[in-house]
Amino acid sequence: QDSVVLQLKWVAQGQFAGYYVAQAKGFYEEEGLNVEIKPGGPDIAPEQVIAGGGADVITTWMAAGLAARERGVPLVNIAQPFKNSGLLLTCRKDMGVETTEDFPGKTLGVWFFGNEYPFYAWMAKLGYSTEGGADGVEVLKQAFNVDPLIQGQAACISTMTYNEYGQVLRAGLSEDELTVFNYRDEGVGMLEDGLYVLEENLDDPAFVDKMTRFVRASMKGWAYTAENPEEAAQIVLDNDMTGAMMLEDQVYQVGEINKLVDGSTGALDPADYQQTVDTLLSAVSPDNPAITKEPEGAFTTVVTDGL
Amino acid sequence: MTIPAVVSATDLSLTFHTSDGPVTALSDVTLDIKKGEFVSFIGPSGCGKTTFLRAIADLERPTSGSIEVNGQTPGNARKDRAYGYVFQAAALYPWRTIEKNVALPLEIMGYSKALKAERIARTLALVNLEGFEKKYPWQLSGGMQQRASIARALAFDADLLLMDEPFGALDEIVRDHLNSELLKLWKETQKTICFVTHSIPEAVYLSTKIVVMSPRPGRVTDIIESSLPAERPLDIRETPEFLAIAARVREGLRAGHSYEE
Amino acid sequence: MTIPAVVSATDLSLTFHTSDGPVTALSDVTLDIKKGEFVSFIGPSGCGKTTFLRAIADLERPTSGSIEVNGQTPGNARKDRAYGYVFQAAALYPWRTIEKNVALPLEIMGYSKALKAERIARTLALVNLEGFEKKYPWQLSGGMQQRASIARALAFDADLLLMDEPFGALDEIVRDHLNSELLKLWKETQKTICFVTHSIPEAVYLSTKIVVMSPRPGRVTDIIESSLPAERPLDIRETPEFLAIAARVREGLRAGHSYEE
Amino acid sequence: MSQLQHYLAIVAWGLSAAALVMGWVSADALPPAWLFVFLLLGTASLVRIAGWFSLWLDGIIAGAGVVAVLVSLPDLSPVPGYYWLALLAAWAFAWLFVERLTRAMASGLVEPGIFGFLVPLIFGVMVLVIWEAVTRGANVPSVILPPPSAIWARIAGSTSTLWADFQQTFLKAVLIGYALGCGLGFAVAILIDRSPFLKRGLLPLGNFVSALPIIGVAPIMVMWFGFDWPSKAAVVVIMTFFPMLVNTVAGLNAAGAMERDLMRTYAAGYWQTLLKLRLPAAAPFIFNALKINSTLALIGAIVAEFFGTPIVGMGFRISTEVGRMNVDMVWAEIAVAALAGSAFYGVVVLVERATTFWHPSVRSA
Amino acid sequence: MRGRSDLLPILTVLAGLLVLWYLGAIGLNGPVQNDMYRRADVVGVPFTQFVADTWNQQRPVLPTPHQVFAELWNTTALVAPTVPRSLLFHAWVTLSATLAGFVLGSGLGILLAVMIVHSEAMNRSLMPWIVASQTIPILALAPLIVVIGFNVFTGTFGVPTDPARFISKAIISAYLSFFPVTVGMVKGLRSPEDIQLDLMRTYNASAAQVFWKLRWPSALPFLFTSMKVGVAASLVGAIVGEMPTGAVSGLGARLLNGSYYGQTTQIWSALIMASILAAVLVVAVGLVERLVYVRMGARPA
Ligand SMILES: Nc1ncnc2c1ncn2[C@@H]1O[C@H](COP(=O)(O)OP(=O)(O)OP(=O)(O)O)[C@@H](O)[C@H]1O
Ligand SMILES: Nc1ncnc2c1ncn2[C@@H]1O[C@H](COP(=O)(O)OP(=O)(O)OP(=O)(O)O)[C@@H](O)[C@H]1O
Ligand SMILES: Cc1ncc(C[n+]2csc(CCO)c2C)c(N)n1
Ligand SMILES: [Mg+2]
Ligand SMILES: [Mg+2]
Repeated sequence: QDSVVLQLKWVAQGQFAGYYVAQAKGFYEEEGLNVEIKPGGPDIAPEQVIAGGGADVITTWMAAGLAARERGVPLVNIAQPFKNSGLLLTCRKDMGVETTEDFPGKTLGVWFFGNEYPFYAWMAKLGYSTEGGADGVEVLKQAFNVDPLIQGQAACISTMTYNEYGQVLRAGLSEDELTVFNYRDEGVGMLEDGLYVLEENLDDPAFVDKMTRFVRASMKGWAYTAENPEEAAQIVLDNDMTGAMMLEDQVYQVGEINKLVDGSTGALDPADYQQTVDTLLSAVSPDNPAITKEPEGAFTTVVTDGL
Repeated sequence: MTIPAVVSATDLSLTFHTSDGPVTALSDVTLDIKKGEFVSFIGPSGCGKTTFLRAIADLERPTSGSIEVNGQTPGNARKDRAYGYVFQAAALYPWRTIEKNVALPLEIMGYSKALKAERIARTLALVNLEGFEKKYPWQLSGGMQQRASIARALAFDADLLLMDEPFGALDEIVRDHLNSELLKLWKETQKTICFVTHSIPEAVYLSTKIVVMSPRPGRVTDIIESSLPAERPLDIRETPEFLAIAARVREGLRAGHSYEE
Repeated sequence: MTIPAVVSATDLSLTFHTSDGPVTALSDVTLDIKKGEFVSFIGPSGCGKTTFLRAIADLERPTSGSIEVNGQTPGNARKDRAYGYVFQAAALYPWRTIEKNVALPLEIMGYSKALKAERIARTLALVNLEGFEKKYPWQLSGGMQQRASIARALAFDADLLLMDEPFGALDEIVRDHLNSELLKLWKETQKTICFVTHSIPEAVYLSTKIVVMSPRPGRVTDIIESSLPAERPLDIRETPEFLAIAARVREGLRAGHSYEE
Repeated sequence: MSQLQHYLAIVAWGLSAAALVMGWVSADALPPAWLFVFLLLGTASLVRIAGWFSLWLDGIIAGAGVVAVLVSLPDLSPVPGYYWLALLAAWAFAWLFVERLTRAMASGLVEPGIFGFLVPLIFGVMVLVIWEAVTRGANVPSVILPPPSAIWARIAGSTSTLWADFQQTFLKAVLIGYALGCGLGFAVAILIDRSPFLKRGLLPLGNFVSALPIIGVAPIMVMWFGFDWPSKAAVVVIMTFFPMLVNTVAGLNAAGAMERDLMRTYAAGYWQTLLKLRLPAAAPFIFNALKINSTLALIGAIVAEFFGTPIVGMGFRISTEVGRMNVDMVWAEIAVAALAGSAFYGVVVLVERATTFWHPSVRSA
Repeated sequence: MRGRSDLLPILTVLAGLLVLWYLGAIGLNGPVQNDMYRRADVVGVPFTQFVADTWNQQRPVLPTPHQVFAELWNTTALVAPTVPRSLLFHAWVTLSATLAGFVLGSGLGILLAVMIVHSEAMNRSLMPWIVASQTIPILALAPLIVVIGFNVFTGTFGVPTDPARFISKAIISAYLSFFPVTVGMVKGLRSPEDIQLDLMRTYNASAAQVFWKLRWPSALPFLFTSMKVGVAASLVGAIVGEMPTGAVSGLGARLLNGSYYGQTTQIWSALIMASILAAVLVVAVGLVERLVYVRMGARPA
């Protein structure tokens, strides 16, 4: 059996159900793989983990992956199970945000740590300064909860469709009290949760074969998750070593995640890739140096071609 | 006219409660000290000398019996600032210069600035510490510190002086000198002085009355009225009269003594 | 046969460098101490008594002049464990029982278990501390602690005993008692003893030789060979011979004294 | 020379000689000039067995070693084994130099006032040199640990960002929070000092509350005081409050029994006793808390910024730049924090020396 | 050590805190409660009902003590201590790293102190940097350390995940606890008076004898005092080491994970558990201290 270490971008939750399901259901084993899944967290940079030799393959957002590539960690996208993105900017109507024109002068909550690139690209596109002031927006580094919106400290906050957005609803704000901006609809959507490996490893055919089997089994896991969301949620819960999760939250999350994975074969669509790159390059600024030039060889289809 | 009693103790007892059980530091002490007297307390370690002085000063509360100072309770006498106390150790405040240490009681009692300056100068001169006003205690020798603490007790107008082995840390020569200075001061100011010492010659040389104490329980075993004249040159210590009193004190001490100390 | 010199200092000087400038603690001290002598050092505070003892013990390094102990350098004498030192304070280790405190030098010098036990028993008996073997220092009075520290210095086989005011903290009665005990011990063991004291009677009573010192700079002003007989009952202190020596010591002291202490 | 110095001298010489031989035998080309000179010097230090060898010579060889190790790095790739031996040799010479220097200072041969600062400086420099040589020599990825030179370049290139962050975190959150927290702790200590009951109840609990991780407090403070620096200052207040409370209460009890009795004999009032005796006696304790708090405050403010903040501040920058793989920027902020923290601590120590000059611990220093 | 007599004051202060806590809960949960009334079109709620409601919300801003203790009870007494749901399980994960870090940190602290006391060169070159080391925001560096340490251990040395994380946490823990121990021990080892050292010199005692018979025993009181500070710091280090760093078990992970899903009650019960742990650890060090003192024959306080 070949061993594979997968470093996740975030804690064990429905977002990664496909991988946990593939492991629990023995799909990896069937491919002759022994997979260890390492949960991440808000301050885990999977890019750093793989650079340090702590993982064979990681999941991360494409913007962060490309940024790392430019800084000397030669990451290559080998598969893209997430077709759609789940990142939203969720605003309160009662704080005066109905359209993007209402942003100036408002305070917006943003996740940093490599998650901020889509936001900066969007603001660049809208032509808003992020330094505050009357025609700019005030940016807040938002923590891992939705308090700022509930308490009215920010007019908008970042949410993921599959987690924080649900929390906002559960906290009592109803959908018609909210304005929701989907980054994809705003033309600044970026690929989330792809699978990345180090470039030099791809020279080794054995590694490529191993990854092919890994992606195949993982996609099988995603397919199973789509069929059996409740069971998948339970599997995720079983893998939560913190014992902090509630089943209802995870069922909701898996349901939302399925919408994002829906339609993906695992292969990266070069058009989606190009959109992400173009968006990033359109927003190059000293504050936001995700990438400064067109990346080369940042994705490959050798793995997904073999599926 | 009878001379008023400054301190008058009747059947005074004082027991400390310690983890090893009660310790009777004073047992049935009856003693009158008249105005202008110079009373020495002598006795082996632990016989209650310090405790008796502390009871006068309202720093310990007697268990039974009564004690009056200037006809009042010790507490009221303390509030009247009736006495100056010189502790066994100098207890100077290290963050104050010598001058400021002597000024401490004056500040607390609200003396005027001019009066303060005058008192400091006068009492520091008295104990031969001119020129050391601006030094800190730790820059002085133990003996000089002790003299500063005496100056501090003399700086304000208390008619009663309680001195707990003030010269313990000094060598014989300095001690002799301060002994005669103290006698002079006492005669000039007519203060009443209670003086604790371990030295028999010192007790005999200074006192009008010597109280010999003995421990376990602490009690008074002998009270000797001195027959020495008021005028006492240093070589009075070689006179037979002096030696006779010293012998009586030594007798009293030895009687109350146990070698387990 | 001449008696060999145990300590022999020639033109010994010792200067401390302090932040206020140099302090000359010893200046041109020349002194011979013969085997079996009992030498007292007396002098006002700060005259260099302690410093001289420390120089003998190789705890201070002389600035100039020479000093020999048993014909060697003080350093080598120390490494030979040639002397026992009794400090001004008892310096017992609070985490050791009295017995263990006395055992400390024996442990360090690698005495056998049996020998250790014997020495502890013998020296504790000598200073009247039988029955207190298992007590901790804080369970003893100051005088008892001081006696334990003397026992500690006696426990091992040093022929030279350096004692820095060992009885300073004791009252007169206990002091008298220990004085005669010390004399007895000295006569029995034929040790050489260097003894620092502030008390004139004590110095005269104990010594075969009295060294009078004076400060600033520390120097020897008088060396008095005692004419008192070897046998000295306590009441020898009232004899004219005794008083004569005492008077000479007092004279020497007063001459070298300044009131600035 | 002491035992240790002997060993060090032997080790330093042995390493130099071994490196020289290794460089000679194995390499196709001679070692780079600087390195070669250093190794020759190190090997020549054997002449010390002939007797006299000035400590300054050891210093010079160590200095040459440092320069050689740094200068020759770009010329060597891959880095040969003898390079690492040379690095160790440079370290050994530096250590030997420091040992001999302190010995010379203790015996008054060298003026401690002038050279006293050299000793810690050499240690710091050696750490940096080894860090530089290892990260660059062993090709450690800069996202894991950047070399000091890269960090320095980043500091020099980002002064305006660093200054803005410093203002936000240090000048606002830390200083204000520190002043409020220490002030409040002090005031409450004075208040509860009059109630032994409260004192006995509050102090043991205080010890545990101060062990509560900031993570529990920081989000609540953000909720109450908003995102900007006031919430960070509030975290600092909470972190510094208890050390000050506990130390002040302990300090107020520090005055000796006899010193208090003296005040009693003067029939001094509560406030007189407090002002003239107990507070001065408490000063060393209060300064102890001020010192502890000076480092706690900075740490608290930085960590508090992890839980929501405007996009400026040292904590914000650290957490964000880790995510952006700009680890050199992270270390630049850490360097600023360490510098600011040490300076802050140093200032408190200076004030302490000036005000508690009378305390034995200060007097002897 | 505190005697029994301190129990009453402590309980009184605790009771006061509980009252404050309940009052705070009304204030903090009130706005949300009013919002809920508004949405549900409920009007004229009596005040007592309002208070009761703020004290029993599903997802309160500030959970009340009874909610927290119910959660504590549910996650300790009602589940096996071996499953991830159990808070005891997490407490043990944190405790083990704390203890390892504490032992490591104290050992390092003592070692450094011994070197500093015995070598002037060490004293001069280490002491300033030891102070400076504490001005580095190690908590901010925790992710870096855990990730680097973790990567080095798993990547370079092939250590499995769990031990690697354990070691990384222990390192942070040790970093926080070594400082108080070093400072206390340096003070302690230097605490023998000159006269006590001179005594040893008159015996021509060796450096080892001076250390074991004098310096070490006189340093013990300082050691224990600083170990009490150190053990609490160790705990903070372990918790922080498992917070933002992808740890899946331990009180820190529990705290953070609770917050991802808005589970305030869970956060607070983990916080309370951490405080209990801190108390237990400090008291444990105190007990050892007492034991040692009794054996050393110290004077009862
Ligand atoms: N605060 C106290 N608590 C318990 N016992 C005490 C206290 N103060 C004094 N004692 C005991 O009371 C007795 C008398 O003590 P006191 O200090 O009065 O003796 P003293 O005659 O002054 O002795 P010394 O000459 O040694 O100063 C002693 O046995 C002492 O141990
Ligand atoms: N370590 C030191 N550093 C600086 N000066 C010192 C030191 N030790 C002693 N001195 C000074 O040397 C002089 C002699 O001191 P020493 O202790 O020998 O006096 P002494 O005769 O023993 O006095 P005492 O009777 O008070 O014990 C004094 O002026 C003292 O201040
Ligand atoms: C501090 C912080 N950063 C990001 C997210 C949102 N989030 C949830 S999952 C995920 C990674 C995508 O795979 C991201 C960015 C958060 N909740 N807290
Ligand atoms: Mg007394
Ligand atoms: Mg002396």
